[in-house]
Amino acid sequence: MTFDIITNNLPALTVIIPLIAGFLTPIIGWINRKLCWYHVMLTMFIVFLITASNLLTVINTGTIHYQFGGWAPPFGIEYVIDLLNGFVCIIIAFIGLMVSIYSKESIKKELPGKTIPYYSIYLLLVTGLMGMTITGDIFNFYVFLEISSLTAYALIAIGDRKDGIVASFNYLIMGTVAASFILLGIGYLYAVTGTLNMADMQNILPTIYDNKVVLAALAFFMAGFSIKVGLFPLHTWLPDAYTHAPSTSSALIAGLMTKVGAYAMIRFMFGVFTPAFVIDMTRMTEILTWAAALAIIVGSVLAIAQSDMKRMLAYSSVSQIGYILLGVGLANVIGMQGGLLHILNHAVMKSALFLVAGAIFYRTGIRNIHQFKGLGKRMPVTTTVFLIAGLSMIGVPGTVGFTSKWYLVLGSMEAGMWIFVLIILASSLLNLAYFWRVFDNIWFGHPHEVEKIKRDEAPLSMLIPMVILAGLCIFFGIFAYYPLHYILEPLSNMLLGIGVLP
Amino acid sequence: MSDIQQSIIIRTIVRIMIPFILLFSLYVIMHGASGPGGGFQGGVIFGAGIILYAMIYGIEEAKKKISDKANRILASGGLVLYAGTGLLAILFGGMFLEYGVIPLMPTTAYTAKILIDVVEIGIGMTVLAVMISLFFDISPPETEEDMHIHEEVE
Amino acid sequence: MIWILDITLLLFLVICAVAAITIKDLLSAVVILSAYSLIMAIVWVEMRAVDVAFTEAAVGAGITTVLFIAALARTEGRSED
Amino acid sequence: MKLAALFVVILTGAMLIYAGQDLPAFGDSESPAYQHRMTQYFIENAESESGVTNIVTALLANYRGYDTLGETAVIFTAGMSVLMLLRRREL
Amino acid sequence: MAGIIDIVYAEYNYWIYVTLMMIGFYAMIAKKNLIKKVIGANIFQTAIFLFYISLSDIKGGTEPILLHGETSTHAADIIYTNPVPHVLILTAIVVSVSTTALALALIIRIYEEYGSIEEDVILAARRKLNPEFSEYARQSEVDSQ
Amino acid sequence: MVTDNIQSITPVLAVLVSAIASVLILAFGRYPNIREGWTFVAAFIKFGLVLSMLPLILAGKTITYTLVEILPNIPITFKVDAFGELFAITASFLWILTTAYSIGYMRSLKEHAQTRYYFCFAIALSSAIGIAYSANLVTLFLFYEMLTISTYPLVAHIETKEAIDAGRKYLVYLMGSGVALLFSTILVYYYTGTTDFAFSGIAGLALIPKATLAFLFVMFMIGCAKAGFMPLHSWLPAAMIAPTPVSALLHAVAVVTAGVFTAVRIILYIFGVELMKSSGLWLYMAYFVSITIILASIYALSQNNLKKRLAYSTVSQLSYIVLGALLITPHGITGGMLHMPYHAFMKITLFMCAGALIVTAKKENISEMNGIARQMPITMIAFTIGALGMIGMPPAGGYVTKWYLLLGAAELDQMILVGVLLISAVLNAAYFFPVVYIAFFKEPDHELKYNEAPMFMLVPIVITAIISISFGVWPDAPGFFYDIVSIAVANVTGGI
Repeated sequence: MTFDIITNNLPALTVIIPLIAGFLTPIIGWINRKLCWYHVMLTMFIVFLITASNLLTVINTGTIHYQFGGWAPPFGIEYVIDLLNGFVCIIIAFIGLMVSIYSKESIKKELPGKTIPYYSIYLLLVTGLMGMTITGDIFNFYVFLEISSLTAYALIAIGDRKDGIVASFNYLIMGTVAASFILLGIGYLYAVTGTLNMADMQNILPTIYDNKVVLAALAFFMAGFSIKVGLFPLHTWLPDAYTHAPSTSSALIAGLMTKVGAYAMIRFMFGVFTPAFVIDMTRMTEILTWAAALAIIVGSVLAIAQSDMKRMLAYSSVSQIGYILLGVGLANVIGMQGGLLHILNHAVMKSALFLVAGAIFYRTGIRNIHQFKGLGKRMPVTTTVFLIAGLSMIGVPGTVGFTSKWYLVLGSMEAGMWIFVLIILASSLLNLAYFWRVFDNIWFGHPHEVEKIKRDEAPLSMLIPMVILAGLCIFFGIFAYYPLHYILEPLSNMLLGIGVLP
Repeated sequence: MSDIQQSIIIRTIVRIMIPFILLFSLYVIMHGASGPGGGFQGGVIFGAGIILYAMIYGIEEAKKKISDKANRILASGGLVLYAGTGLLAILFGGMFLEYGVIPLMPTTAYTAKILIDVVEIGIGMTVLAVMISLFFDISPPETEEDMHIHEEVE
Repeated sequence: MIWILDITLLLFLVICAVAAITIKDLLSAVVILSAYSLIMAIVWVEMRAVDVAFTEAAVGAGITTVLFIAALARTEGRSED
Repeated sequence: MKLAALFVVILTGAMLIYAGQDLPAFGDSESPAYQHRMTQYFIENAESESGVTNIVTALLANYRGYDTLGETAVIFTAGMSVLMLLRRREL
Repeated sequence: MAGIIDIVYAEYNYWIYVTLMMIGFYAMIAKKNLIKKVIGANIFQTAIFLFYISLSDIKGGTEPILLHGETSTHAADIIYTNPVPHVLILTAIVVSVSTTALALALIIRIYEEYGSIEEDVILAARRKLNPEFSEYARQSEVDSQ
Repeated sequence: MVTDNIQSITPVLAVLVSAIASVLILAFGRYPNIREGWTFVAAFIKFGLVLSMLPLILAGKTITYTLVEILPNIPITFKVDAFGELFAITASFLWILTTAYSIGYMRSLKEHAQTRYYFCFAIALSSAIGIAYSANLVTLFLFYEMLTISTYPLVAHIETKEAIDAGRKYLVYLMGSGVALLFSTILVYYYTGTTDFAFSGIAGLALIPKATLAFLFVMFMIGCAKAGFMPLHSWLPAAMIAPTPVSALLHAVAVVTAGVFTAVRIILYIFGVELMKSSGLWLYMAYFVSITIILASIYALSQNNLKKRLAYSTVSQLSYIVLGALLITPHGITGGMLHMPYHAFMKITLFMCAGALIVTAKKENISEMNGIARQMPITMIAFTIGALGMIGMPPAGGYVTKWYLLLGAAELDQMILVGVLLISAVLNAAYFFPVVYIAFFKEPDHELKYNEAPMFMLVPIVITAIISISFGVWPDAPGFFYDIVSIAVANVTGGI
């Protein structure tokens, strides 16, 4: 009986638990500041278990519907967990858990005295991302989008004293434009359909596809989400924001924010509008692929020009987002699988890389790549993690980067877009160029001033998440079969083939 | 202290007005069920009352009336009250925020009415606390040590 | 419904908006923004959205303005453009 | 820069005006938004199900109560963020 | 000609909100002063709210507050305006003020660090401070043009 | 011919041994003796495991083991067949010798970062055996990339600017070509739905348009830049900056051998003899590699640095192997395949001699080696044996393979190719004999005392020299390379 109460409400609890935990953090911090970390970690762990259970339920028995307040849609707000958001949710929860473990020492050093609000906002960010992902109601999506945006602005602003604030402000302005566009799009869709429920909307929309309002709504959504994910011409906020945020925020935001943005793009394109509309009628996917291809190349090239490690990683994110959207935009099952798989892969790799950057900064205070000499001996574990994640970004087989690249290339071939094949392959060489520079500096040579390098590894609570993430880089590189077979293949078919979410 | 803050007339008027403002805000919160108003508007008005006080009597003085700690409890507490109502529904076997399942009153509608008021109060608490703390934080610091606190902490 | 009043109010809105972003004295701009919000609230009452109008009057014209002015007190009051 | 901004703004405006041609007329009671069963349901059932006469409140705190929880969380977030950014004393 | 006037007349608030939106949006992008940007954001968002509220209004309707005691019998006679957008906008207003508060907090911090709230001055200061940045700034200028 | 397929985990173990050893090497980095002990132990175990599979191979069986399916339809599978075994035996045996040699070399020169060196060496060996035993293109690609990455630190070992630049060049060429290999792998998968090696090639490839097929072939050959075809060869001479054992590894044990191995695998097991013949691709490619053979020999003539001269010689000799596979007759293929181990043994002899000269006499340039044979007679005799093998003269094994190659070319009536082989033999003689002449007959500039390299270096040299001779003296010894090759040839040509 009591067990039933919990299992029946798991979809809601996915979001409610971090939400309430976020509210309680100030009170807990007031009792004892040290408790905060345990509180956050425990919460994230529970959330992770819940998302895992949700995903298993979805795989075994199909889509989960949860009606808030018992009001049937479209009257009330509904949570719909299908393979797509079950998959994204577990990524969010997992990365959130890893970064929360890592936060303990990092926050102590980088943000002394701000622990309590930091942890509170941290949980709220996870809440926001989770809520955006899991919801089946278009306005509820907007509310959680705003929660996640506000928390992200705050987490970025507390970084480097001078630059972080400006970066955050620029992000805020861009983000507000994006959110306003999305709000406008929601209003347009509401005006012509009269409903806010995504599934309901998808049923109504096909009858009015020749309505200009629908097209405008799609355009506003795409513009808004493009800003949110940092798609190439609209990426200008992204490098600064990632560079100047505190290490933990960078890892979380780079690992998750853009992924959730990409998720939202996919959801709106295929779960609110129909594949027929976005693929054939408006050719939105085709436009998306070209923008993505451009992002891949430009992001990689700009990454080569950077000497600040985090800024390099930020530009690399610009290019990696291109991978995801390219795969989605190809609009065939294989390419879609590649794009969706890259959501997982990039979350794992990029979080690991940012965590490494944070650990190096924690120990040495260095962010410039050219000063990394001798680091391989000083921090062997950290740098090994960097090596693995970096190779993964390059797309060496046996790591996650390879699997998604394989699918993307195959998908591009399937679509007959040989230019994209070329771009993907070229970009992996560009990735090689900017990562190898770092490898060289880490593993070769001595720092000039130090004779004997002492081993000086990051604290254990920072090492564990990094090592786990690096392990996952390899695990999913070798066992990519499981996510692909159980989740992504049926998912891609669902998104493209049937289109309507059950 | 500016001229306005020193003006005895204004100080007196503010002192007299504030109870009415606060009373009105409570009315707005509770009246949300049957007329315009609700937790938000009421909370904001309550917050505005305190802000008015702080403007005239100074933030330090206002903090004596409503301290940081109280603020924090109100902000968190309001939300916990709201979310707790939702969780209570879960405990009674319903969905989150399903007021009808809670056996508080004989009819569902009546229960819902009561709980809507509870929820509005929760919203009001959070809003007023946050509004006040926003003002306290954003308005200029009054003492010298507050001015330069950032350098020492970070 | 009196559409003349409506249009007048809406035109006022535009005037306020233009003024708010062109005036160089930021305090004036903020006060004009407050007026803009207030007119907006009136428009909404006219459109029978009383709850929203109430909120806009309290939040948009009230709290937002107070926050703006408080922020201006800590920064500078003039804008280059 | 200003020209670029103007260009973007005009582009957006053009999009809005383009879409505007198909928007339901102002005050039209036949508009899809009003005719959808959702709206009618709320008007008919708000009092019997929620016990309040203000439909907006019924929606806000009951039917879409979860949105409101989220919105309160936004406020809380803003409070926390500003606290973190401008905090003058150790918390 | 008459047709256009009709359109303008029938949809006048629609034209107004497009205008307001463009004004706000323009201020957000083109104004160099950070406070002005935030003011622009406020105008922009409020204009969107106006759109929603216009959507909800019904000719000859009344406020969505049930007339007490008569609901069951006279429900059919009274047209209520659409309450759904009202609820959405209540939420959105709160979001908007939250964003504004956060933006103002950021502006205050920027002023404390840079002594200015003009974008040009801040950019120049950052360039001077951080030689690496100049490379990036040039790039982003190229991007935005 | 029926081949029985046996499921066994032995090939996986053979691959993993050195990977496990690499961890131990890292763990015992502070104790040089234990560290190198582990290397030895792993080398012997590896050779033992490889050898243990030989009887089955000679009995005409194959051994497979599927490790894991990384993507649907794309498993990591190991398959031991005669051709793979050929490479595996060569590489694993030579690892033992290079280990011994490395210890001598590295300790004599007191090189830095020796742990990293042994670690990477062990990983490189794992990759090489992995390449040998791959059952499909994806598995092969996996180890191919691993090999590139693990050998990079070896190439850039001395960490001077020059070395790092050479390393960069190495990386750009090999990773760049890796992208081409990946591309063609995906293309094969896209067209046929499989990437498995088959004795008669992948059947589905015959159906794709001819232009696409040609494009695919070109991409594949670009992908095999490790094989050092011109114009993608320039990384190889540049990599000579590395320590000599590394050069031995690059030239004989793993890297370039892996490159030609891959090229031959692709020509014979992906495209297949029939398709190569029917499409006429073999001829174009044969002309193309002929250019490499001649040009590289001419380049070699102009090198004064001994290691660089050897490097160009490698470029030229590798193309022999590929040429053999392209000569799609049993004789030609036999010649090509047989040249792979032969070249490995002979070239490693030459490199180890060059290394010994560096360590003991501190001489790298040929012009400084007047009369050096008086100081190091054993080394120089071994060098001479290797050189003779390269030229294609008895007693070393080179003449056997050359004979087969000539036979293959003649059977196909390709007189141009016959001519190329003959001309190149002359050129080989032209750049090797002067070295021998200078070392043995020129008067030294100053008095030289008898002073051989340390035992750790000398013994491997002697062993490889003796084995090189045995190739020439008794090429068809039972259970030896010739038997393995004949099974492999029978496989691919359908037992003609």
